[in-house]
Amino acid sequence: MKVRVLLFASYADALGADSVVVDAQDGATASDVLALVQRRITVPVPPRPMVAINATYAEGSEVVREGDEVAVIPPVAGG
Amino acid sequence: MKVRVLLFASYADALGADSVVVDAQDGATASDVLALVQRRITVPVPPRPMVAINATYAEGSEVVREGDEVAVIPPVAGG
Amino acid sequence: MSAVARLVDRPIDVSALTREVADVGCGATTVFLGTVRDLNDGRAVSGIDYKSYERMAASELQAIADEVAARHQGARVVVEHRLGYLELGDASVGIAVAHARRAASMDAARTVIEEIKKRVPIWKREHYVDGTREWVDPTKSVAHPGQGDR
Amino acid sequence: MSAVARLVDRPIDVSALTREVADVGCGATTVFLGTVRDLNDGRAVSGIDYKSYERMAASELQAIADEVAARHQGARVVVEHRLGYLELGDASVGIAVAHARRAASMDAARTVIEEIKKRVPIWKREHYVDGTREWVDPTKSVAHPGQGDR
Repeated sequence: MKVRVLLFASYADALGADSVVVDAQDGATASDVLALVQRRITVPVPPRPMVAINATYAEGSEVVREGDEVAVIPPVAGG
Repeated sequence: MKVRVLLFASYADALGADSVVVDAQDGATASDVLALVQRRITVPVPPRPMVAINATYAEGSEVVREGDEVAVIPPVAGG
Repeated sequence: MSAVARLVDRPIDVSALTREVADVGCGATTVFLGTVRDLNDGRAVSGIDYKSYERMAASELQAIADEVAARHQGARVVVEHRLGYLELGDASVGIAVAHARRAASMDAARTVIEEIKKRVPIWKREHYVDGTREWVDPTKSVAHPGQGDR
Repeated sequence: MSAVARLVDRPIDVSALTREVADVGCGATTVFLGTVRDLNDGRAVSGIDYKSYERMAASELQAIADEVAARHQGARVVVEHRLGYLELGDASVGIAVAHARRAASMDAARTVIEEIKKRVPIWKREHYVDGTREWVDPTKSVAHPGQGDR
């Protein structure tokens, strides 16, 4: 399935885009999708991103479904 | 020696005045002066007052000198 | 380091306090306001009259600001305590502390209010809705942990 | 209980936040402001650009306000986070918490800022005086305990 993934901050800069579409297998988890995204980013970016599915933090083991809004969340720096 | 003692809050109300002159012996301590003041106050007032000499908290054993500004400090309630 | 303390007889302006401590070297500002509540120890309050031993209150307040500013390097501290009759909701005390870091700014503001309550010679006479008045004795409020002094 | 969270693209008004949480049942109000410092990790900063995953940032910010208000009975919480380019001294975050008691009001304000820093998807790109820019990675600041993030 095609999954559109939102990117932010250093991740978006590294890719030169604020979203990317990856080709994930049915039943792919959040970690699987993250790995696919990271393969596209070849420059150094801050480590340890989290993944959100539909605007909620997701465990790496959570399964991604077609149409989900998936986002890579680099270490946050608000406040 | 005559010592003028400043009174505040419930102490001033109990005495009906915001200062009182007591007749203390030479060498009298802050505690001695406080005892003299309390003898004049016959209605119930909040307990455990502190004494200040010249606008600084004083130990009970501190000696009062003629001309000092002595004050009875009821439990404070600022803030 | 900068430490200012004032006894005032006009409203406390939270914006002005914030501006007064502002500095581009400070990333965090904590402001604390104590305000007159409508209820204390279960009694309906209509207002509070604040009185002080003014000379000593001014020096103790300044000493607190100085001590706190000295303890947190680079802190900018302003504290105002209002005196006189205050209506419900009026601020009796305003504290602003700016610091490079948030933990220091918060700790410092907290220390200022705790120290004020321990040692600044200010007293308050509560006016109750039923028409009575009473000097508040905070040493009694331990008996009412759920309803005591703010 | 009352809990309001907002992402804004205009200056944060500390007076307005204070008024918004004010209540005669509350004797204490704590306000926290995070502001742009001129120095971070030893580098001279000229401004900071705040970006967010807006949909999620709004819901996380609201969740934090709700959680804190629920933990401290009767708390009135307002939190604003500003987005976009901020100059030195501008406030990026403003938190106001009113409560009957001061300890709860201070603890609640502190929890809000700590939680924001842990979980709200907002990022900042620092602009330096030397013309460069960099996304801030707070996971690195542990190495500079004296100079890290505010």
